[in-house]
Amino acid sequence: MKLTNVLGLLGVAMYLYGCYDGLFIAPADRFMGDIQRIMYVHVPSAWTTMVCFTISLVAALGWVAGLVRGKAGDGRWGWDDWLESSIEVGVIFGGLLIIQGMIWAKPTWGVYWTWDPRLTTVAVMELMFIAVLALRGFVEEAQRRATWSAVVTLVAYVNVPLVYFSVQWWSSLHQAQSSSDNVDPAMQLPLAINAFAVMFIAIGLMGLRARLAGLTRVALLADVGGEA
Amino acid sequence: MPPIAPSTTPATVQATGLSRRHGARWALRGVDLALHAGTATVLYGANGAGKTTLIRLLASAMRPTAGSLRWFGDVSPDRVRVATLSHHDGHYDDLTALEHLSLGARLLPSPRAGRPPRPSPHDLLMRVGLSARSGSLVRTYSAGMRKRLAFARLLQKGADLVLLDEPYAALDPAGALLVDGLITELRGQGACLLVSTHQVQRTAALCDHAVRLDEGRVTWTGLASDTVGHPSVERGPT
Amino acid sequence: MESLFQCVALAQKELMVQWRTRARFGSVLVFGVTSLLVFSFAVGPDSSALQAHAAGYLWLALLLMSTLSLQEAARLDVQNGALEALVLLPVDGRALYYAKALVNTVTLGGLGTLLIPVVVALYDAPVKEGALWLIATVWLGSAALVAPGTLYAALTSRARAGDVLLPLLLFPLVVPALLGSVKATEVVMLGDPMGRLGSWLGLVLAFDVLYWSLCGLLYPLLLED
Amino acid sequence: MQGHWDAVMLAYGLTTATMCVYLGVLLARLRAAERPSRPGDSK
Repeated sequence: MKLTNVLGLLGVAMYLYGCYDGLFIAPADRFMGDIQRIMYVHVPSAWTTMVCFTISLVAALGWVAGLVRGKAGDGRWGWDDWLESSIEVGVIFGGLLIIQGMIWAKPTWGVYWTWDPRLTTVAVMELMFIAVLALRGFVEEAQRRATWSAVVTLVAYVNVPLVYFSVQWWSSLHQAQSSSDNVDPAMQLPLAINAFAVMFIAIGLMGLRARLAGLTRVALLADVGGEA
Repeated sequence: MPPIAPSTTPATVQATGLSRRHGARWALRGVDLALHAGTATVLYGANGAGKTTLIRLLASAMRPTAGSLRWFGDVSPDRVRVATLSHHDGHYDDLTALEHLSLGARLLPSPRAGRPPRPSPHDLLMRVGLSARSGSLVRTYSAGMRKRLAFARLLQKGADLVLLDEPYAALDPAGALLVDGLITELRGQGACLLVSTHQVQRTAALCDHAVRLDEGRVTWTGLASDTVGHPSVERGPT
Repeated sequence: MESLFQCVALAQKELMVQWRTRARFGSVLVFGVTSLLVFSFAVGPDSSALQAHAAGYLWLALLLMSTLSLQEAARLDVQNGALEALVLLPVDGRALYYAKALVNTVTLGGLGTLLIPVVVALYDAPVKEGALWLIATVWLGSAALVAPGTLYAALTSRARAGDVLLPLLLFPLVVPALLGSVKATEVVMLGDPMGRLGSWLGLVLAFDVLYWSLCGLLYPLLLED
Repeated sequence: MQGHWDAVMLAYGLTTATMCVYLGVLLARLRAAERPSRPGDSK
């Protein structure tokens, strides 16, 4: 069993307990009430999204480093597989994050979208990485597709801190943004458990998706008897 | 495969097990080839045999998927010493012939020690017969005139390895004579030429060696003079 | 030093080529003016609303124009394999990028500057802090759109459905520059009591510095095949 | 502002369902991708 699969299964087990704890054992928030329990899936999704896109950065750097040293594609496709898988899983958890944010915001602040700097940054990041997936869909040649998506990933990732800063500055002009970060100790346990749980699950999913990316490339080449 | 012509200096370009894949298809597989200075080689084969892929790999316009390439004994291509005439003529429609050559003159480094100075744009235009139209935009040129300008830009480099991909295409008889003269002149100056063409007879008469490609593999190599009577040439590439 | 001379020669070439195809870039300007008009129809004749958001409309029009002008400029290189001929000459990839990006900035900055009188007239937008600041903001913001835009246009001009891909890639990326430019323009137009102009322009400048350097490093990687 | 259990369950349910569906899709595509090249040996 591959390490990523083991982590994935461990993550599932932790997730089950974490959700149970978050829903039924942890105390409700004094001000917001039970709606605040969404935190136990919302914050973990946020961290997981960031971890996924950081893995994409590492995969992109790995591929580009090989290019700069003059190596052709073969034998190094692992970087490209993990780039594709980390972006796809990152986009999925980013999407979940945004939807959870809206489900939480509507009853609490009366609007689906509050221009909270963190959520808005994730939304912009989400669009940037969806664009990378779109680009990969429009380029057939494996070598060119790997290089172009690595370059775009680098350009996009470097932008994230700047997006966060500019949105925070831009939105703080309108209304101060309150966030429930003062976490009661009894809440920290399920939060920590779920944070690692969702991350391990994401790693497991990325492992599978990377293998799939590798197989589809080999399958694409196999029908002509080409080796990877 | 033994190098075609024994020679002390390293081959101008040496390919070993050279392969290139486009997505699912192997355009070139396991090509071993050594070309030497002062020689001209005609490359022939059916459409899709991999001629253009081989030319683009030797021109370092493309990276090989497998195998290795050495230019002038070195792994990294010294592109100043390599000149290519490809299907795309590489011109800007909105510049004139003269402007292309003046730009080339400014972009190219001064010639290496012991090499003759670069011919001036006017001499080049004279050489390819474009002096009359040197001031009009390339957009207004015929296909033949565009090819002549491509020759002028190629000559401007004074390269040691010259790769010609179907030089005779879209040329009138006068233009074809120009190509013949060009091949003979460059070979005489000690350059190494690889000419990919379907006019095998005409080109073979000017070259030393011949290489035949079929479905990405080298299926025959030998002296250019042998191609005259060679069955595969008489029947024409399959 | 060598690639600096090459950059200058290439920039002159690019300027000449884009000047000679100015009819296409002229139509991009007409498109900008059309979109300004359409915005007012979309929002309605209430001039106070139009005036308040004039800065936003200007930058929306500029953003849409940038896509078209960047694609047009990239197509000039892809035609006849002109870019590849230069790469094989050889020409330093960075020199190619900076020559192209500089001329693209001149084109977009020029088009943007020509939009200003249209915005002032159409939306009756005041220019409290002076026209010079407005022009400076337009040029700084145009440079911010062009830096990554030139890199992306080199990609999308060689991909299928490239016309869809360029805005898809570019728009989310330029959010910080857009926010900074719109706020800076708004402050120049409606007055800057709290002296915020400097900091908004600083944000756009930071974006410029980041991407004018990073894209110059990454551009040569796209030339390999 | 007590209650809102419906919103909480929606958030948890959506998160869990998405992960399950994605896992299912991945496993199905992996099985399909592996079958032609090695029909005999099953993982």
